[in-house]
Amino acid sequence: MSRLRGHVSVSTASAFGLCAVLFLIATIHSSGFASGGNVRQLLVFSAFIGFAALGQTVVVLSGGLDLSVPWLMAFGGIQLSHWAGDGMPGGVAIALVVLAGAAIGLVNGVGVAWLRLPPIIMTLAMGGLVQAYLLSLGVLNTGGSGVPHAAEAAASDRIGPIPVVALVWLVVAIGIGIVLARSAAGRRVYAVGANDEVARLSGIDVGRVRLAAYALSGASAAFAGVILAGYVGSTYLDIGAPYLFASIAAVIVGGASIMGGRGTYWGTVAGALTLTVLSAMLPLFHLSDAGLKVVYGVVILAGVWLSQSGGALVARLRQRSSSPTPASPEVKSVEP
Amino acid sequence: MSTASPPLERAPRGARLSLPRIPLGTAATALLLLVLFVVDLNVQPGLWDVDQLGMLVQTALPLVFVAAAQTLALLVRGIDLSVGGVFAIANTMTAVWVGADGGWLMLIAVLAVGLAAGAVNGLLISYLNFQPFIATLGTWTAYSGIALMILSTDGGMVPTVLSDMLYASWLGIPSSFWIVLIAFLLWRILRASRFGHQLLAVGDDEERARLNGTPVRRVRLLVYALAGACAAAGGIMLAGVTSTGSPTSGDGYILLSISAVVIGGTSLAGGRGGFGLSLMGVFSLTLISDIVTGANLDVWVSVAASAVLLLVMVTIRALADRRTARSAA
Amino acid sequence: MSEALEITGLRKSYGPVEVLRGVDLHARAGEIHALLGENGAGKSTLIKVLSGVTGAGAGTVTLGGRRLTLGRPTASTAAGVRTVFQELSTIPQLTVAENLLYGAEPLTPWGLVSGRRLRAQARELLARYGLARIDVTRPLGELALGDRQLLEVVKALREQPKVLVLDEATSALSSEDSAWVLEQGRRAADNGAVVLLITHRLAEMRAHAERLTVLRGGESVLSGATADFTDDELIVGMLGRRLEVLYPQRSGAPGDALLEASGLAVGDRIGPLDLTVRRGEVLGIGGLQGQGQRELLMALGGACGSRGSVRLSGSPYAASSPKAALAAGVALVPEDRQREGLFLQQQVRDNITIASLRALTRPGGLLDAGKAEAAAREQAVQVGVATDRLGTVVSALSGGNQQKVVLGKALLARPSVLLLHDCTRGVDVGTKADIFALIAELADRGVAVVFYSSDLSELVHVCDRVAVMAEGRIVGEVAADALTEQAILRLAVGVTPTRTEVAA
Amino acid sequence: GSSDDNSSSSSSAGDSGSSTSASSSGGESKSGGGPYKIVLSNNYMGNEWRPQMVNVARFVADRMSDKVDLDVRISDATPAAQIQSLQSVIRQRPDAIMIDAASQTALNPVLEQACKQGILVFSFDQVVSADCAYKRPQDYEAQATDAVNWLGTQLRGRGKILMDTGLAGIPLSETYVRVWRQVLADRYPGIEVVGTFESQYAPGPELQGVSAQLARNPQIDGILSGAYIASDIKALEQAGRPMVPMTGLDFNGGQKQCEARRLKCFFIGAPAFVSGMAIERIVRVLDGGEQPRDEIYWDTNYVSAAGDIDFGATQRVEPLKDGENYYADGSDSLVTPITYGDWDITAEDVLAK
Ligand SMILES: Nc1ncnc2c1ncn2[C@@H]1O[C@H](COP(=O)(O)OP(=O)(O)OP(=O)(O)O)[C@@H](O)[C@H]1O
Ligand SMILES: Nc1ncnc2c1ncn2[C@@H]1O[C@H](COP(=O)(O)OP(=O)(O)OP(=O)(O)O)[C@@H](O)[C@H]1O
Ligand SMILES: [Mg+2]
Ligand SMILES: [Mg+2]
Repeated sequence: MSRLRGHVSVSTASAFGLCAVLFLIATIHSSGFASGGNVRQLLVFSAFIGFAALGQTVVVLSGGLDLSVPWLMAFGGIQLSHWAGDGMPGGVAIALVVLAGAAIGLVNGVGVAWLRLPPIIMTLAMGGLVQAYLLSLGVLNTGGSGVPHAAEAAASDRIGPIPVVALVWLVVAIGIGIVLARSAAGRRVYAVGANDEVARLSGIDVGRVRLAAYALSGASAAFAGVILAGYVGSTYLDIGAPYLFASIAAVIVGGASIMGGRGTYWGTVAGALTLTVLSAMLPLFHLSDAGLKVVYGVVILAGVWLSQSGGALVARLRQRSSSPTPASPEVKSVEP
Repeated sequence: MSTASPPLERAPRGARLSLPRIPLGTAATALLLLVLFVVDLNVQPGLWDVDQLGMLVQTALPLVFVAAAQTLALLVRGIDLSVGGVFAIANTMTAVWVGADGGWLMLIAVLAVGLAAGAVNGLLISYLNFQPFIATLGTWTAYSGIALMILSTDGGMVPTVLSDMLYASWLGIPSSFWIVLIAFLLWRILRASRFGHQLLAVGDDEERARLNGTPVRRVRLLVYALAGACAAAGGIMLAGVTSTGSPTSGDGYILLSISAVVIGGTSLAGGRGGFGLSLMGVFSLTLISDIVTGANLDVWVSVAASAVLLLVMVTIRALADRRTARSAA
Repeated sequence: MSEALEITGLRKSYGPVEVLRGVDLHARAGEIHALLGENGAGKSTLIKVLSGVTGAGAGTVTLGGRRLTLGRPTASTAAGVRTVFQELSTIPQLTVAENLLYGAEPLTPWGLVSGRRLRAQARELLARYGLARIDVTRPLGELALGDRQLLEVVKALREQPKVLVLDEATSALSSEDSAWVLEQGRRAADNGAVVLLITHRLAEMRAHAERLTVLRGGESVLSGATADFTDDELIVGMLGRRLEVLYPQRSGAPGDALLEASGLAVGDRIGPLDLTVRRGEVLGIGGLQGQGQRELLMALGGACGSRGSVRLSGSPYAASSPKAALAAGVALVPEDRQREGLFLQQQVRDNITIASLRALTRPGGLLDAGKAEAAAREQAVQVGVATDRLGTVVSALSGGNQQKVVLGKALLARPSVLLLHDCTRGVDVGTKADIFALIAELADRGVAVVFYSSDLSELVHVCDRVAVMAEGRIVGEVAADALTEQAILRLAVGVTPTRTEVAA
Repeated sequence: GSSDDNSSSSSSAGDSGSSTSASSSGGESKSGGGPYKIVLSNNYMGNEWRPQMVNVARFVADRMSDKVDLDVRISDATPAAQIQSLQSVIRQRPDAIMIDAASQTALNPVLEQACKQGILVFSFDQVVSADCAYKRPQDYEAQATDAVNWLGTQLRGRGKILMDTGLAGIPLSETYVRVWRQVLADRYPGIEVVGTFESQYAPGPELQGVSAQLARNPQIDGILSGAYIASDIKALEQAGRPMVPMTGLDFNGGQKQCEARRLKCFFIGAPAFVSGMAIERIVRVLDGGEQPRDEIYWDTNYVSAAGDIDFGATQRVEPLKDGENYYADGSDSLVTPITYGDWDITAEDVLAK
């Protein structure tokens, strides 16, 4: 399928390249960075962003944006603790929370697809409603037990040296990657994002695509909240706050267009890894908080620019080597 | 000489249409704004006092200017997250560099710094082909760091000329109203300039704008530079209102400005909308939170109420827009 | 007399693809010079170089003896080159007045645009060209496509151009409006301008152009006085082959009624109208521009809401959405290919298959890549897009080839009713012939085709029957035996129908 | 009376809190009038501390309903939002505004305005610098000094530690970091800060920050944090590293673990009931009683059983004791201790909606 969307795979590859370069720099600076323990940490933290940005990727591809992600993450953790505190088995509670997240996302979809509300406003308001609901629960009413064991296990267990979360993430990424690149559903998502009117006239049920995208985003954000809560061992209202921009930035750093229609989930994976590596490596350089921020911003810009122009260069070279002959006409030409 | 233009045939259709055509959606937003205002007057009778109203407008001033910045960016199919950082730089500069005795000239210099910061965004976006989201995400972070370097925590002294001006009134009307009015007039001037036309053209369809000979990249650069200056003006306003500098004060305005602009009806897809609409968005948000505070609801109820009011507002607008679209078809 | 516009050895590549391979063109001041060539021959590219929006690899352009700096729009504009581009270049959000005077707005002493003078000048400009009916304060996007095209021309004529380029400026226009545009071209030429006319309508070209240049594959292959060439010679020049017939012979007779609409209405201005299309029939929709033809096709294709009842093969058909329509076997080729028909940044193959994904999906939900590729390829062959362009991003195709992709997309859905809105707009003669042959073939296979075209002669030659619309209603029909351009026009402008018909 | 003993005030405030007697005896003792309309202006609900603070205020106001009519206003986290909210509050002319502020200085103009209109302004936790306002901050400097001295003592002046820089731009973090760096430099030159992290006063970022530093530093001997010890423990555990002496805030989760596993922990006291104390003081002022304008709230800090208690603390330091200053069966989120004086605030009260 890289044949079908060559330009995207170039940008995905360059995002991975960016991540690798950063990792290399950090490792050269302090060798502990490449230790098994650190890599494992990086994978786990990336997975949180990766899950938070999973539905976000699809939403962005379809031409939308989901600002309710952080609140759905808080919902994931708090609702889980709440239900588990009421005695629900952990696994069941996790499944129900993810379903409930999907349902909330679906409401976002209804607002965007049917009422035609601007996605930013719809999802922002939905975030407010979720927040209100969580406040009404009594934010802290997590009972003595806090986060159920199932969530902690999901977040912290390992298979051999590899964290379970990272494995799950890999499997999900492969799945989503296939769906986006090779299924009719994926093609419809890209079509809606590229131009919804053309998509509609091409017989695509634009509303349904949007509903599904937002529902997926709700579910994945809730799941991200569950594993984050499991990992941290507690939940609180603002637990998802850092993931608002991170979830979008991962998508964009991964090469997607914020206007929709262009990008891949593998790009997002690369974006999540890049953001995590970057914020993990900068403290090594002993900067003040202020300096850290400046450097973080500049490195993001420089990195994205380098990977972009690197990607463009690769694309150009590839094009040059593949078709050296000029003027391939568009039309069949028949000799007289 | 105005009569020199020939009395052109006025088709009945033309005559009917020559009334200022206010789109239904805009009218709906304006009406809802009015309703919110009336409700707020009932919830908070104190607002009948024009000075009290002036105070309300005053607290909205920073958002007014950040929304202006965001409007510009959105109009050219972009987005500006760096308003948070530019705002903070201007805010802290006002409190630290300008200081209590600083004058207008120095405040203008702060605006120029904002202009330059915005121009960096413009360069990244139009000449290095960054997506606006990433470009301004990067500069936002960097600018926030710079603001923290200028002032590590809340403090500093704000020029008295600024705070005096903000708390003064003119012709019996609080200065905050005048500031909003002037900002709006400046926008009308910008809109009426040749640059204003180019700006809309670029936002509407870059390719067509180019075919028309618009220097697309230069226009974009200028737009982001202006957005930087507007965001800086917002930072200065907050410094004036609070008499202090705060290095983290800008971040809260990023999402807020985007929502205000979108509520007003400026499209994320560019080319459609304007600062007048954004003003309606800003004051809708201001009134909604004022009503909710004034109504003294339970914490979670008030959070929910804000969200619901927002949704109602935007839904009605969306329905009105759709109606217009249908009747136009 | 020295030639005013001399283009010599012009070359231009997009990436590895060389699009112009040494084009020579010599045109005199005061003449209308036609530029002919099949889709993708490089006409628009040549124009873009001329007007400075793209640079060139090699070659020179001189204008009145002065060499033109290439690749700078400002330089071309200063030299007096004005272009009406193939794809509209006016800005929908700006008003008519703002568009007309874009870049030359009257300023107040303060440097601001004077709205009053802007409107006055715009009105004056429109009045000069007999278009005073257009309200200059309306956002341009609210106007009909045809009017927008006219304004495009007015804008180009704003300041006496030295070179006026009309790149398929007439392809979307009714014959009446086309005549108007060409008349403006003639006036400009009379004022000493070089007028470059790009068109795929040979008759139009013959009637107006004194001389011509034919491009094929990025090279100029023929040039000289129009009168020196026969149509056949030109076609061979353009296509590199003979064209046996433009309009095919129809064999089968229409079958029973397939699509029956009664009381169909859209909004409060269109309809109610009754319409029947038979199996194997090509029903033309005629009339002046903007009489509801668009709405009719859109409604039948499920693309806009409508009232009334429609039956398909006798059973009720609810065209609630394009999806429903496609599922029922009704496919629409919409009017504006760039805004309604194509994902410009996606590849040709993705565009062609997008409306037929269901049929290309394996049971598991994944696409059958091989099948999709084969289908796209087959369709590309059928509509005449080179199969090695399947991986090309659509925006890099020439206008005519973009149109073929839209057609391919609709055909892949295997419709039993095909709604065609101006599907030959900007398509070269060779391909046009292919499309007409295709329509005939589809009809012979029992497909019902509803065909709207802004070109009357196409209606006459392609259709079995033409329903003429005016003010949202069907004002009459012209049957096969009485099908002439005059007959359609008479109905369209409201001359009493049937009797005149008989008399003719 | 409630035990307000842990306050240092410039004037010796009478310790006769109005609390319990007033609430149990109904409206009988209306010494100074009332009920007073008090508005609690808070700008944030996102962490675990603020909601508990609000709940305590509600609880105390409820018990004092004959004297207090409490409204709670939550604004968004920006100063401008809190200013706007305060303006709306001022228009309604309450008797007093109690405020946990978004900024030390930004609210001053609007609060001065409130004062001018005769509204009593009382700030606590994150206090404001407006002259007319009553202020009752905690002694951040003393807390930070005690925390770092405790850690220095535990490490016997040698070792590699991680340091929390809190949240960029807020005064509390500024103070902590400044004091810590200074004390380390002056008194513990053998202790090296090998890494910093930004806890943002939230468990997630703290866990991430510590984890990241642990992965990179093979040896860590102590963690100097102003936030979540439970997150530090988790990070150490996940990295398979030995437990080290740690400092943090007085959250029950960390305290439970430190006690149960006999870890060396120092808990900075930041009880949520400062809001209740504020209400009592406001009532006292409104009733015409004595209350200093600037009063430092003296916390008690807590040390787990395994940690030394004798290190020359400037503030009071107590060992952890189940049921008193931590709750072995209670929720991890509780800020401890949950009650003060005679109020008998329960976990349910603190964790209510
Ligand atoms: N080779 C080209 N291909 C496509 N667009 C071009 C090309 N050259 C110029 N343009 C575009 O045409 C527009 C006008 O260009 P012009 O050269 O007149 O202005 P300019 O002063 O160079 O503008 P700029 O500051 O954007 O470079 C610009 O938007 C420019 O990007
Ligand atoms: N931006 C681009 N990038 C790559 N190739 C392009 C680009 N624009 C045009 N081309 C190619 O250049 C060739 C000439 O296109 P051009 O638009 O000049 O054709 P044309 O003669 O105007 O055709 P038509 O009659 O269909 O309008 C085509 O093969 C087209 O695919
Ligand atoms: Mg062309
Ligand atoms: Mg063409």
